[in-house]
Amino acid sequence: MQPLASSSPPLPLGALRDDGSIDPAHAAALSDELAVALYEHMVLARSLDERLIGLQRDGHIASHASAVGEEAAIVGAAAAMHDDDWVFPSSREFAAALWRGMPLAAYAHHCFGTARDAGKGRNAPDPPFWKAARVVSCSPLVGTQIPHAVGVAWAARLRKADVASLVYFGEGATSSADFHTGLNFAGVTRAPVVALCRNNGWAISTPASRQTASANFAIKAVAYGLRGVRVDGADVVAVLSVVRDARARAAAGLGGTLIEAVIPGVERVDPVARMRTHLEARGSWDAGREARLVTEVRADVERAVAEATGAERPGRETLFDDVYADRTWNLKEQSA
Amino acid sequence: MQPLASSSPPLPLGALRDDGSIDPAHAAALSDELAVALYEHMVLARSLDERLIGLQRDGHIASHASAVGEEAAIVGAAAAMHDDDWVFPSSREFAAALWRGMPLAAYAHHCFGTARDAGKGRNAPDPPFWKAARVVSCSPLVGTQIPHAVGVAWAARLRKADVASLVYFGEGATSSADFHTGLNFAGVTRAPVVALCRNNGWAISTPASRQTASANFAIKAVAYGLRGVRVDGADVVAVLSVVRDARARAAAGLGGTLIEAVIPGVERVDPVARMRTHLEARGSWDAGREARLVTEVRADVERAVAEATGAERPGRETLFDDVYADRTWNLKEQSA
Amino acid sequence: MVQAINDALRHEMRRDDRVVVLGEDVGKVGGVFRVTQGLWDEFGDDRVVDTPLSEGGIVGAAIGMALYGLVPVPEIQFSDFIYPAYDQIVSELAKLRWRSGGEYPAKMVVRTPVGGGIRGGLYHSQSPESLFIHVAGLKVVCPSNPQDAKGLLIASIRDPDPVLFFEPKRIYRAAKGEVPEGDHTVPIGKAAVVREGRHVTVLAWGAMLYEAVAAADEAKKQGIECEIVDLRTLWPVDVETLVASVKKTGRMVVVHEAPKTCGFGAELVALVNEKAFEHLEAPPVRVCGFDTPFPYTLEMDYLPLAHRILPAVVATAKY
Amino acid sequence: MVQAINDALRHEMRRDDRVVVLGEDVGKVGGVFRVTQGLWDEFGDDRVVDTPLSEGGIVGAAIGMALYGLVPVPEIQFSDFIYPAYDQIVSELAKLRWRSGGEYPAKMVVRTPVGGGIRGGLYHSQSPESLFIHVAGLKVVCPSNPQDAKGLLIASIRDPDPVLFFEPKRIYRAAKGEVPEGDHTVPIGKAAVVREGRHVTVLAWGAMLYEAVAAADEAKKQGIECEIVDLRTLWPVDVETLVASVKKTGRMVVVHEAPKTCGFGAELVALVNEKAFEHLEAPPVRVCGFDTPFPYTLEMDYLPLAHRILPAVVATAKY
Ligand SMILES: Cc1ncc(C[n+]2csc(CCOP(=O)(O)OP(=O)(O)O)c2C)c(N)n1
Ligand SMILES: Cc1ncc(C[n+]2csc(CCOP(=O)(O)OP(=O)(O)O)c2C)c(N)n1
Ligand SMILES: [Mg+2]
Ligand SMILES: [Mg+2]
Repeated sequence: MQPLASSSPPLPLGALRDDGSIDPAHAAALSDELAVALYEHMVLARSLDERLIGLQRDGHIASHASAVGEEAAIVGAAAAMHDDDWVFPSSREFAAALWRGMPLAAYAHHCFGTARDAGKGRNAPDPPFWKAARVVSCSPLVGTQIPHAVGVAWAARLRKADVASLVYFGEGATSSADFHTGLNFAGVTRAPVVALCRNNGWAISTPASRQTASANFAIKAVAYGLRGVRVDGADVVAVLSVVRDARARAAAGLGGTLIEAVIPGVERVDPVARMRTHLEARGSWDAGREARLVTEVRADVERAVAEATGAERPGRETLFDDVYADRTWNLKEQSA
Repeated sequence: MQPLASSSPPLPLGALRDDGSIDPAHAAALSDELAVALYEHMVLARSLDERLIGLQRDGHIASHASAVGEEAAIVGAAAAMHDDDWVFPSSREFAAALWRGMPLAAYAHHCFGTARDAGKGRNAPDPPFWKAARVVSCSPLVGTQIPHAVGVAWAARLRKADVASLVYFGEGATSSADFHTGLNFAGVTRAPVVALCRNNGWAISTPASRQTASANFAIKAVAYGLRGVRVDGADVVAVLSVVRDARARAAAGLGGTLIEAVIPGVERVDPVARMRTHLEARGSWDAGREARLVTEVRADVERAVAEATGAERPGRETLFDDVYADRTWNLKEQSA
Repeated sequence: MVQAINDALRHEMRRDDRVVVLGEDVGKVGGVFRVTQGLWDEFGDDRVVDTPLSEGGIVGAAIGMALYGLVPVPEIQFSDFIYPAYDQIVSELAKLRWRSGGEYPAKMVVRTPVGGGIRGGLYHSQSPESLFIHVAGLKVVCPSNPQDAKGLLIASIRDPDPVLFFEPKRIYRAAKGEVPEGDHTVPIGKAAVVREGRHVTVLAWGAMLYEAVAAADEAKKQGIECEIVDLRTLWPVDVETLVASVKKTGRMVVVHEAPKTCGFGAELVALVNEKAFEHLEAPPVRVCGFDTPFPYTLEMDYLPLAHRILPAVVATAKY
Repeated sequence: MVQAINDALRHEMRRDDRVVVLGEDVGKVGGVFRVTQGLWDEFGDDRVVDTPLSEGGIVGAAIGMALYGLVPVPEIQFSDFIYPAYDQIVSELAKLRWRSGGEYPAKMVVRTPVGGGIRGGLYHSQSPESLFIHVAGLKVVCPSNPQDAKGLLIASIRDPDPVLFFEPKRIYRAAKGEVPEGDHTVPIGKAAVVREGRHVTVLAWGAMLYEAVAAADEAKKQGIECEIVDLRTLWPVDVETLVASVKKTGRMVVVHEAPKTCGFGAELVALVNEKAFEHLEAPPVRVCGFDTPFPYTLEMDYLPLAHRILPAVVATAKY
């Protein structure tokens, strides 16, 4: 109904072509090493995801927010950020935490809610957090993390630090109050934030077409004076490139970007297989490496799951810690 | 920073020209009678407003949300709606309630919080409500009435009634959560709603430029798949025309419109004087009529104020009514 | 209980075409707990509406629908997600009738699953009832069994005031029992004495009622007879029934999942002080969720289960 | 009191450049009550920030700033406008430290004017403290005089936990008194016994403290000596001081502006029951706002002023 604003191209940007080659506009900064790392990480994410789906089905963990088919959007964006940057996941971005250095076992401890979980077993699975890499503790409440990411970026800008933040969310979250207030603050403060909307077409059972009547999700950037970009969310190279660009602009004081990563769905495009095709075309991959990777990844996942499966539960008394910096008198009484 | 979406013209639409003539595109449906009525009502609004400013300054009423300079936007929009339509004011639209038939004295009783106030003296002044004309009871909370207006319009659409709703708010309200959720629902449901944003440039001390980084306020319509229009908010004929058009489209099932009425401020353009110039050019006004109108309006205002000034306060026991349809046991106890 | 609630909705939607259901995923799939299953098939898109993901929008738009004359029954997917709608509920919904001198009431029933016990962690387990009871203008209901669920929901839909209808999700499927067919109402504002007893009054509601019963069964073995009151309507609470019971027993224990501090238990203790002080033979005791967020792994340590209620009952009885 | 709060902010902003003030109109004009006046001139745009009109955005962005390491002091223009931020406060701010195992605390002080008495009607008069006390993880403070206001605000800014700082707007200008220059703190969690007495303990805070004092003065004429406790910190409440007082007097009256039902008074009554039951010689009494919205014309009928406190004190003393 609405014509597109010119900043928001109607078709999502892509980089990977069907024959496995890369659009030269995006090829520049992708070394062999990084290309392989992205692929390996997506394979790990997929493998872990499938294992967690099983564990959830069998009742070993209470829930799991699967990212099958969304690995390219998640990993590509994470890979584009700098070490000092902050990352705010929504529910499906465990792969971003792992990319930034969260150990597999730590994530398993989180899912099982063990005593060795960084969150002391307090949270239902997903999203995890990892302090050492500034992957922040976010709630599963849809959208609430968006203003937090803006606040961090704004603070960094006030402090003149070269720090940006990346916040992930689904297209359903664009309907939330926090999307609006967060991005509006981002526009006004020129906070260096990259807002990555994974448009997978669904919020539980609700299709994107009932989520909003806007022409697409990236165009909502116009309402905040932000740049809006659509990218092929099954194309890890395109996502990497677009997020890098957004980060660079943000750091240069040009403001934030709302990126809509359009996820076709794994039944239509498998982002992992697609990247393998590219590695093969590039000559960096072969059946032997694939076999080794798969074996390795499975073993890593099993080791992590095994470690967490047997691990101790947090003790009852831990409930009363961290409500405040020090236990208040009522918590002392209740912990007795 | 953002290019404008083509649906949102960069310059506000106007109808009244400097020489007092009307752009023929907007002249069609403006009878002499309506032109005069609009003018007379704006004069009344101005006169009442000035009186209330004085009453507030002297402590006779607790507060007053002045609309000086905004009369054209308020009255023009009200005049464009049908009798069966619903109107949701923000704080400054007493003139819309009066246009729709709220008696002057009723508004005075509201401001003074007397026993004869429709709200039983419970509300601080502004906005008033008037049930008979479907002017709804709105709180002074910025933005909360927007989803209500959308809900009414949506319900009307579900019921296949030819009923639309008009909701007023300031440009500051566009930052509120309710603006976002309300207009997003409007887009999805194609509710016949006309959202009129009075952009007077300020939210208390905060300039519009700190309210948002979007190119303008009308452009925010793009985020909701609504039509966005900018109109000269000191031009009652243009506002009337644009709101009529929006109402017609809404009723035709084409969805809602976000209208930004750009208010230059009375020091720059006095909408009342401007309309008088038009009436004069049109040959429908002269000094004699002006003098009579002024005298009449002053007398009406004084009568209303006098009536409310002396009126009884609501009795203490009325406090406990209308919390629920029937008093609950605790209210019975507390009223004793 | 899921079936009973579904029955009630269907019954009222058939009876009164102003009743509309809206919320996230309430349509074709019938909600994440399948409470609205089949309604979309029967009543269609215009009366069973999947909304955008905004609780504030859901309640805000429902207020408009109610003003127009419909009777919306919005669902908040989990009561932990009700806070984005908190402003619309407390500032608007609760106050509309009053501030408009009775001219613009906005009637609706906000349904939402409440409480712990499904391994949901912090954000799928909360019990926010006292945050609404404090706000004048709202009624608050929480059934403990299918029969009451149906009867209270129908009564809530017909009641002229806005009602928050909390559905204890832990017993959505576990709570069984005959449900009367067709029209069946349970009056708002009436508690049920589910067991009579001489020694201690135990006040509970929702899923914790069963814990109170289990504790009472154990206490009985020690010769302590509990009188168990299922409040059913939290506000306006059935003060007569509960005060009469405490006058009889002289002792009270109140059980709830929400954190203790400023929970509804505090109000019940204060009310009993005001109305039955001379009859109190022991200090009223609250067995509640702790003053912490709701935990994932330690959920069963957090909840005020029978093993925590029992010692409180015994100590109160022996005081 | 306005000046004392301004002093405290200025003092802390000078001492610690991580302290930033943000909110609607807090900048050049210094807020609608002029509490932040002059701060923008001294500290500039980067530390005193006028924000867009969104309380949720203010608190949400402030959480991010706090995570980064700043110490935000957001202002909510009236506490009646805090509900759009309620989700961010109760779901996020209050729970961040806990859910992150202590790794991501978000420290801030949310300042907001509270209470009635300025002819503000429904939406410029509310006292929502109990809605925050119920939520674990928040501290809640409400000073009654300029000296405490300064000392408590400085202490709140230095405290490691999120604090809601309620400023009783009715006495913004009326409450006078010497304020110590420079560094001055009043400990969080400590009440003040502002008057000793043998017969009845009266618990109050904020603007109602003066009403309690006025009532006590009258009661004294009838030979009734009130012990008046100014809670100052509402949560964690100074349970020792108040219990000690009730143990001494055996009687208690609690006064607050918020509606009675599920107000903080209920919690205080319940606490005293738990900790001093045997000492209670009369039922604890609550003198509160009514269970209605806050009225415009009838404001002085609504507030629990001295003329309503006095009979409660007398009746309690004579019980
Ligand atoms: C405030 C809030 N409301 C509702 C929910 C329940 N819920 C969990 S995920 C979800 C859908 C999210 O859709 P989207 O944002 O598109 O993310 P996706 O799941 O597709 O990644 C909903 C409604 C929630 N977690 N928080
Ligand atoms: C939720 C909420 N926050 C803050 C306020 C205080 N307030 C009253 S009017 C106003 C400014 C409104 O500006 P705008 O929307 O542009 O309307 P205008 O006053 O210019 O007509 C503010 C911040 C309020 N009433 N409600
Ligand atoms: Mg989605
Ligand atoms: Mg304005």
